[in-house]
Amino acid sequence: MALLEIENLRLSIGDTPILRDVDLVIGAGETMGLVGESGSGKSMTALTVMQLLPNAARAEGRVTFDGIDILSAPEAAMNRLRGDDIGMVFQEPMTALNPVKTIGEQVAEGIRWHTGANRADAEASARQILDRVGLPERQFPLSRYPHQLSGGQRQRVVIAIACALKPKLLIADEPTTALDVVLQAQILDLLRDLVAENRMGLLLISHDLAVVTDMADRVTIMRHGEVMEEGETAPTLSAQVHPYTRQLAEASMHVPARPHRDAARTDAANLLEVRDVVRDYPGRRVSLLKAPEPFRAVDGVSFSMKPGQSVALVGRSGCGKSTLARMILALDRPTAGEIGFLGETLTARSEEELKPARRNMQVVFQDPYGSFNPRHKVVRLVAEPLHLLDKAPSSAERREMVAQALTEVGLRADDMDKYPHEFSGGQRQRISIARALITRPKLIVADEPVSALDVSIRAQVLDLFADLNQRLGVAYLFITHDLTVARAITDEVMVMHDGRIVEEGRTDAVLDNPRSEAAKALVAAAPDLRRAIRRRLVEQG
Amino acid sequence: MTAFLLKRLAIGFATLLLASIVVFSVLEILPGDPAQLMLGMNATEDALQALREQMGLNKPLLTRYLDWVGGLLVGDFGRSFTYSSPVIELVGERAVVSLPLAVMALVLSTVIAIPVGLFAASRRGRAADTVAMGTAQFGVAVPNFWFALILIYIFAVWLRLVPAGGFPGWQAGLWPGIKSLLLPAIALALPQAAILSRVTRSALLEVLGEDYIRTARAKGMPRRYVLWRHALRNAMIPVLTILGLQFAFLLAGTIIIENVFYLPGLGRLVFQAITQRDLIVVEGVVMLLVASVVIVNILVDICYAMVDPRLRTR
Amino acid sequence: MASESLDLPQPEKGLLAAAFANRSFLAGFVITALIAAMALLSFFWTPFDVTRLEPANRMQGLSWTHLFGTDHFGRDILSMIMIGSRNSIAVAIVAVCIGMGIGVPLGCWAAARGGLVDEALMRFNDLVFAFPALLSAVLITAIFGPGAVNAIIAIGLFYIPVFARVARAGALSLWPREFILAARAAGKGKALITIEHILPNIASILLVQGTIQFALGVLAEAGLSYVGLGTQPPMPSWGRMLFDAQTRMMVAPHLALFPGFAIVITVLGLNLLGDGLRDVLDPRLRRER
Amino acid sequence: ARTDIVVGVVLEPPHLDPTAGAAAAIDEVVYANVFEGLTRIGSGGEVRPALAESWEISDDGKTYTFKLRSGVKFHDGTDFTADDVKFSLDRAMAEESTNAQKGLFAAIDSVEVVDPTTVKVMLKNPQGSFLYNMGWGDAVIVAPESAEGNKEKPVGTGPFKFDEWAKGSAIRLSKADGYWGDAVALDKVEFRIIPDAAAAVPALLTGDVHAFPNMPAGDALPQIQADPRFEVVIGSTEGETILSTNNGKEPFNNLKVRQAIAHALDREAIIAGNGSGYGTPIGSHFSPGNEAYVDLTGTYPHDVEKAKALLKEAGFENGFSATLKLPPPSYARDGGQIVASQLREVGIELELIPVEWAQWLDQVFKAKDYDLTIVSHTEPNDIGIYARDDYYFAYDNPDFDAVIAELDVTSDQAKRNELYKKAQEIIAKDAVNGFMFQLPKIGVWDAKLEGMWENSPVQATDLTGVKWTD
Ligand SMILES: Nc1ncnc2c1ncn2[C@@H]1O[C@H](COP(=O)(O)OP(=O)(O)OP(=O)(O)O)[C@@H](O)[C@H]1O
Ligand SMILES: Nc1ncnc2c1ncn2[C@@H]1O[C@H](COP(=O)(O)OP(=O)(O)OP(=O)(O)O)[C@@H](O)[C@H]1O
Ligand SMILES: [Mg+2]
Ligand SMILES: [Mg+2]
Repeated sequence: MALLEIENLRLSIGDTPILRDVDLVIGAGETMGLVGESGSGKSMTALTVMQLLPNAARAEGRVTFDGIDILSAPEAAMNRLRGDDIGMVFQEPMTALNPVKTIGEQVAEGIRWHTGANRADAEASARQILDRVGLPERQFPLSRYPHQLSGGQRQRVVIAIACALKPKLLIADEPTTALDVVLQAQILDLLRDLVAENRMGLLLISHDLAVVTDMADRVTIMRHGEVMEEGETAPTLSAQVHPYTRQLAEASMHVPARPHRDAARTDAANLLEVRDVVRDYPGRRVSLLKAPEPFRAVDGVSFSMKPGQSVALVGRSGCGKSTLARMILALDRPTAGEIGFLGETLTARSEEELKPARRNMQVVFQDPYGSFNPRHKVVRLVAEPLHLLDKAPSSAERREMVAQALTEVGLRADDMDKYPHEFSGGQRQRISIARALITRPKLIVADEPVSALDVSIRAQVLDLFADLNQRLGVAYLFITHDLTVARAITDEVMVMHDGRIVEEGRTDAVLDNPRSEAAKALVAAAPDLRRAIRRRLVEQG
Repeated sequence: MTAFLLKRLAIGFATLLLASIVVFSVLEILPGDPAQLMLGMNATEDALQALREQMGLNKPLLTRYLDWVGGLLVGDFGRSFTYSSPVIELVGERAVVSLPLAVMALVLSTVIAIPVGLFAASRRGRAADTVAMGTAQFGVAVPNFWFALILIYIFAVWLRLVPAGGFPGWQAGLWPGIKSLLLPAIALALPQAAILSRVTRSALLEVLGEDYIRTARAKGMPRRYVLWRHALRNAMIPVLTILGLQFAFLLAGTIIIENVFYLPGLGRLVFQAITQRDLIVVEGVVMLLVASVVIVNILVDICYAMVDPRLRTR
Repeated sequence: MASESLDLPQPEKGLLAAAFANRSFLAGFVITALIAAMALLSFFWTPFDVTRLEPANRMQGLSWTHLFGTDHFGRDILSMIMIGSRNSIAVAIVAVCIGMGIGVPLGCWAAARGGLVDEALMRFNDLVFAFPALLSAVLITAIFGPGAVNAIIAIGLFYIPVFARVARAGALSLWPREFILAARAAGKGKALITIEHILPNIASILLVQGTIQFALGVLAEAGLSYVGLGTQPPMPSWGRMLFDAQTRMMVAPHLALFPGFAIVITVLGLNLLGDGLRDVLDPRLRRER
Repeated sequence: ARTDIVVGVVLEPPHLDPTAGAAAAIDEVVYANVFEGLTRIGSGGEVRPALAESWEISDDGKTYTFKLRSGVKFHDGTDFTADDVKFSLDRAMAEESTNAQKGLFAAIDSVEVVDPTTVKVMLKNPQGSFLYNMGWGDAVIVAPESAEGNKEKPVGTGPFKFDEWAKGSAIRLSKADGYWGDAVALDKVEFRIIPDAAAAVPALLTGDVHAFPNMPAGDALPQIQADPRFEVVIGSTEGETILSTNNGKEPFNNLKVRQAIAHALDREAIIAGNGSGYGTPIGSHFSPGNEAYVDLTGTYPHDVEKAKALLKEAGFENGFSATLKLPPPSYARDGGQIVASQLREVGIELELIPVEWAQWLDQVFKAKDYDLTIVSHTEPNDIGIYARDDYYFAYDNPDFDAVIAELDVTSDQAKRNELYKKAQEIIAKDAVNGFMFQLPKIGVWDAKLEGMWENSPVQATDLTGVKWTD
C-alpha cells in the first residue's frame, strides 16, 4: 500500500472551486514532483494533506495517509500526525520561524510534544538533527534566534523541524524559491540525502521543471486545479506526450530568436561607462562610541557598454546587482567613482540636468504588480516618462505615443484606458516595457524583469526583449540570477560577487567555461532542464 | 543592547531638555501676576514688589531658567510660591495618590483587556467574539468622566458602598485609601481596557496569520498551544506600544478624574497651581509628568527588546 | 517587507457597494449621518431657544414639552444637545483639518528628505507625545483663555504628530517601491512624486486615521469642556452640560444622561465608520475575512 | 458628649499664615482658632476684646493704649508679651512686608512698648475703624520666633493648636493646653477640603463631615433642609455680588445707561438661578447684616420698559454690545449667563468671556480692560473702595469722597452709621455698578451641634463656642 493516496480530491473555497478530481500517490522512499503554473492548486493539495486549509475551504474525495483517512480525521488525530509522521517545509524561510523563540526551542518543541521527552533529551535530539542539516553546534548553538541566521540557514532550521521525528512523508512546498541558486542546490542536496537516509516519501512542489527533474522519481503536472499528466519524471518530460507538458517544457527551455546577435556597434563610442564605483551603506551601530563600520555593497566596479549591446549582470542574491543598477539609473549616488552616459558624467547632477540622460535610459523592474501605481490608468502610467521631454506633448500627442508604445510591445492601443490590475502578469510586464520604451531610450536597465513570471509568460517576455533589441537597437543591462535567461538573450555577461565584478566576457564563453570561483559555483548550481533530463534518463536507464 | 539603551536614554534626555525649555517659556507668557493673585485686590504696590522679590520673579529670564534647570538636575524643584513649601514635598504628597491611581487603572485595564482580547481572538467570528468586541466598541466611545459620574451615582449615591469622592489619606489605613481610589481607577480603566482588548485581539489575529504559526501548526501543536506559546508573545509588541501610550493617557486622565472625584492628586495640583499662577509648581509637576512618560517609553522599549530578540542587537 | 506595511488597494468600481455591504460601515454611516443632520437642523430650528434662561422652569423632568427635560437654567435639554452636536463636530473637524493640514505635509516631507529633517520630525513627535495631551490643553487655554477656538488649537496641535507619523510611515513604505523608482527614473522630483503617487496611495490610511481622530476629537472636546476649558457658555456643549449635571446628580440624574449618550453615540458612530472604512480600504484585512 | 468635629471647607488654603495672604480660606481655618489679634470680631460683626483686655483712646483719637492679657502663651510655649505686639505690627507695616491688607496699618505711625502688658499705638491721624481693623485676620499677633514658619506650621495663641496638614485633603487642629480664655469643648478639629456639592452632600449625609459653615449644597439643599438630622441656617456673608461696571468707558460713563442696566436686572431671577436659590437682594454696596444698612433695592426696580426707554434717551435705541468678563466662581459663571439673558431683553448683547482669577486681576482689576464683570466683594465694610482713585470701577464723585473722608475721622458710632447711609445712597443713585445680591452663607450642621456662627461678618469659622449637645 502506498504511503499517501489522494483520490478524486475536490476542493472549494467559498464558492470557488480550486481543485478538481486530483489524484496523487506517493510510496515510501519515493519523491513525487508536483509542478504547474502559479495558482494551479499545488499548495492547496499539500495543505489538504496537512489539514491546514484556510477556514472557508471544503474538501471532498479520499485522502489516506498510512491507512488513515485524513479528510475525516479529528483535529487531535491530525495533531498526532503532523510533525510526527508528516512534516512540511514552506517556501518563505524568512517568515516561517517564530522570531521570538530560539531555534533550539522551535526544533525541540515538536520533539517534546510528540515523544514526551524531557527538555534535555529533546534538546539533544534537536542538536542532532540540526547537525544533520548542516548547522553544527559550534557556529549554531541552540540559543540562536532566527534573525541571526541567513535565509538558507533558516530554511535548514525549517527542514530540521519538519524532519526532527523522521516523518514518513515530507511535503516541501517550493522550499527553495526564495533562495538563490547556490543555496537552492545545497538545500535540494540536503533533501535528497534525508529521503535516502530515512526512506521518506517526499512531495516536492515547484514551478521549476529543472528542479523537479533533478529531484523527483515521478512527476505530477497540474493546471487550473486539475492533474494534466502523471508519470516517471524523465520519460514524461522528454516524451512530452501531453500538450501541456510540452508547452511547459518548451517554455522552460525557450531561447528567443535573435538573427543578428551582436547588434552592438563595437566601433561606436561607449554608451555607458562605469568607473571605480563604490557604494557604502551605513552599517549597524554596535556601540555608541564607535562609529559604525559601513557596509560596502558595491566595491570598485568598472565596465562599459556600447550602443545596442545586451549585457547580463549575474550573481548571487545580495551581491550588489540592484544597488549598481540604481546608481546607473541615477536613483542613488555612488560613494565614490564615476558613471558616464553618452559621454556625460551622471554623478553629482541635479534632477534638471539629468533629464536628457534619463530620456535615453529607462528601467524595467521585477515585480509587474509593484511597478505601477495601482490608481493610475495605463495611459498615464506609460506616459509618465514623457515628463522628461523638453516640450510637454499635448494630450492627443500623448495618447498617440502611448498607443504606439503599446503596439510595439504587443498590446492593443485601446488597452490604455484600463487599470493595471485588469491585465495578467505577462501583460503587465509588457506595459512596463512600453513605459520604458516611450522616450526611445538607448539603454534599458532591467532588474530581474522575468523572475516573477511563470515559464510560459517568461518565454513571451524574453521574446519581446530580444525583438526590441533587434528592431530598435536598444541596449540592455539585464540583471538576473537565472543563467538560462542570461544565456538566452545577452551577448556579454558580468559575474558579480560581494560587490565586485569577478568575471566578464562573452556569455557562452563565461557560462560554458567559468574561471572564477564565484562563477563556477553559480554555473554548477544553476538548474538546467535539458541537462537534468539527460542525466535522469541515463540514471533511470 | 547597551548601545540601543544608551541611544534611547540620550533621546529621552534630549526630549526632557526640550520640554523644559518649552514649559519654561510657555509659563513665561502665561498672563497673570502670581504676587497679585496671592495678595488679592487690596494689596499695595510695595507689598507686591516685596513679594515678587521674595519669589525671585525679578531676576532675568535666563538666570531663572538656569537656576531652575540646575536645581532640577540635583533634585531641587524649588519652593512653591503659594504653599511656600518645597515643590518636591508637595509633589510627593500628591504623587502617592496619582501614582497608585494610574497604576491601579493600568493594571486593571491590562488584567481585563488581555484575557478578553485573547478570548475573542480564539473565538473569532463566533458569538462570544461579537459580544466582546461589540462591548469594547461601545467602551471605547464612553468618556471616562461620564462613566465616572455614572459610577458615582450607582455606587456612592444610590448604593452608598463607597465615598463619592475625596481621599482620606493613606494614614487612614490602606483599605479606606484603596476604597476611595477604586471608582476612579475603574472609571479610568474600563475605556482603556476596551481599547486594549481590541488591540490585543487584532494583534493576535494578525500574528495568527503569520507563516510561523503555520510552521508551528505543521509540527502538530494544537491551536490553543500555538495561541499561547507562539502567538501571544509576538502579539505583545503592539500591545506594549498601546500600553506605553496608555500610561501617558492615564496620567493625563487623572487630571479630569481627580477633578470628578476630588482626589488630591498631581492633576488637581497642576490645575490649581496654574490658576494660582504658582509657576514653579506647574513647571515641576509638568516636568515630572513628562519625565514619567519618557521613562515609561524607555521601559516599553526595554520590554520590546525583552519580547523581541531582534531588537536586542540594534 | 515594505510592501507588507502598506498594501495598495486597487481602484474598484464596487468600492462604494462594498462599503455599504460592510455592516460596521453601514451602521457608522447611518449614525454619523443622523448626528450630522441633527447638527445641520439646529442651525435652522430647535424646539426651544437656548439663549433664553427661565430659572422658573429649572430642572424639570421628561415631559412632552421638554422631551429630555430642562437644565438648571430652565433651558430645553434636547435643544441644547442639538446645538451641542454642532459644536462637537465643528471642533473635531477643524482640529482634524489642522492636524492633517500640517501633519501630513510634514510627514511626507520627512519621508522624502530623510536624514536631519526626518530626525527633527521624530524628535518633535517625541516631544509632543511626552506631554500628556490634556496637560498641554490646560496650558494652552491658560495662556489664550478657554474657548472653542483654543480647544481646537490644543487638540489640533496634538494631532499634528499623529498624522505626521501615519503619513511618514506610509510614505516611507512607498518610497522604495518600484513604481516610485520608475517615476524617479522618469525624472520626476520628490515633490511631484509625493503629490502624484504618495498622497493618493496613503489617502485611504489617512482617511481611516482621520475618522478615528475625529472620534477622539469629539471625546477630547467633551473632556475639555467638562473641565471648563472648551466651548464656553452660553453656547451649549455636551461636556459642559455634563459638568453642570455633576453637582446635581443627587436631584436630577437625567441631566447627566442625555449629553453622555450623545457623546457615546457620536463617537461610536464615528468609530464604526472608521472600522468599516478600514475593512473596505485595506485589502489585507479584507482578505482575512 | 463628643469632643471631635469634622468641618467641611470648600477651598484649601494655600498656606496658613493669615498675615501673608489674601485667601479667605486661611482665615476660615486659623482665625480665632489658632491665631488671635488685639481685638476680634464677634458673630454679629461687633468689635470685642481679645489679646487686649481693654484699651484707652486719647482725646485726639490718635493714641491707643492697649492693656494686654497676662499669662498668655504661644503654642510653642513662649510667652506672649507687648514685644510680640510691636513685632507683629511693625512687621506688617514694614516696607518689605507682604501683608495682603497693608492698608489696615497705613494709619499707624509708631508702636511703643510701655511695659510687658501695655502697648501704645500712635496714629498719624484719627481713624474710626482702627479697632475694627485690628480684629482682621491680617492683624493677628505672631511671635518673632515662629513668624517665618507660620505658613507651614502656624503658631498662635488661640484655643486650638495646629497638628498636621494633609495637603489636598485635610487640616487637623487639637485643643491647646493652658489657653487663657474659657476652655473650649472640642478636643480635635479637622477641616476637610470638599470643593463641590457632588461630594459635599454625600459626605454630609453619611456623617463623614459634621458641619459645613459654608456649604456648596447646590440644588440638594431642599433635601437637606427636610432632613431632621441637620440644621440649615441661611445667613449672610460680607460678599456683595455686583455687576461691576467700567464707569470710565463708553457707554457706561453715561448715567442713563447704568440706570438702564439697573432696571434690566431682575434680582429675584438672578438669585433663583444661582446655586441654592438663596441670597439677599441688595441695592447698594453694603451688607444687610450691618446695622448701618439701608434697603435701597427700590431705587431702580426691575422694569424692562423703563430700561429700554432710558437706553433710547441715552442714544442707544437699538441697544449695543459689550463684554462681560467672568471669573471662575459659579456665582459669576452661572450668574453671568442669567445677566446676559436679562440684558439681551433690553437690547444689550453681552459676549461672555471666562477668565481665571489671575487674568481677572490683571485685565479687570489692574488694567481696567473690561466693560462689565461679576464679582463678589467679600471684604467687610469696604464701601470705601468707591472713594479710591484708580479703583477699577473708575467711579469718581467728590460728594462721595467727602463722605468717606469724614468717616475716616469719625469714631462716634451713630454718626458713622449716618455717614454710611449717605454713602450707600449716593452710589445707589449713581448706579455705579449693578447691585445684585449678598452671597448667602448656607450653614449646615449636625442638629446636635451648637455654637456655630450663623452669619459671617468676617471670613472665619470660629469654633471656640462650639459643642455637642449629647
Ligand atoms: N485563502 C484562500 N482563499 C481563497 N482562494 C485561495 C486561497 N488561497 C489560495 N486560493 C486560490 O486557490 C488557487 C490555488 O492556489 P495555490 O496556492 O494552491 O496555487 P499554487 O499552485 O501553489 O500557486 P503558486 O505557485 O503561486 O504558489 C488559486 O487560484 C488561489 O487564488
Ligand atoms: N538601503 C540599504 N541599506 C543598507 N543595506 C542595503 C540597502 N540596500 C541594499 N543593501 C545591502 O546591500 C547588499 C546588496 O544589495 P542589492 O539589493 O544590490 O543586492 P542584489 O544583488 O540586487 O540581490 P538580489 O538578487 O537579492 O536582489 C545586500 O547585502 C543588501 O542587504
Ligand atoms: Mg503555492
Ligand atoms: Mg536585486
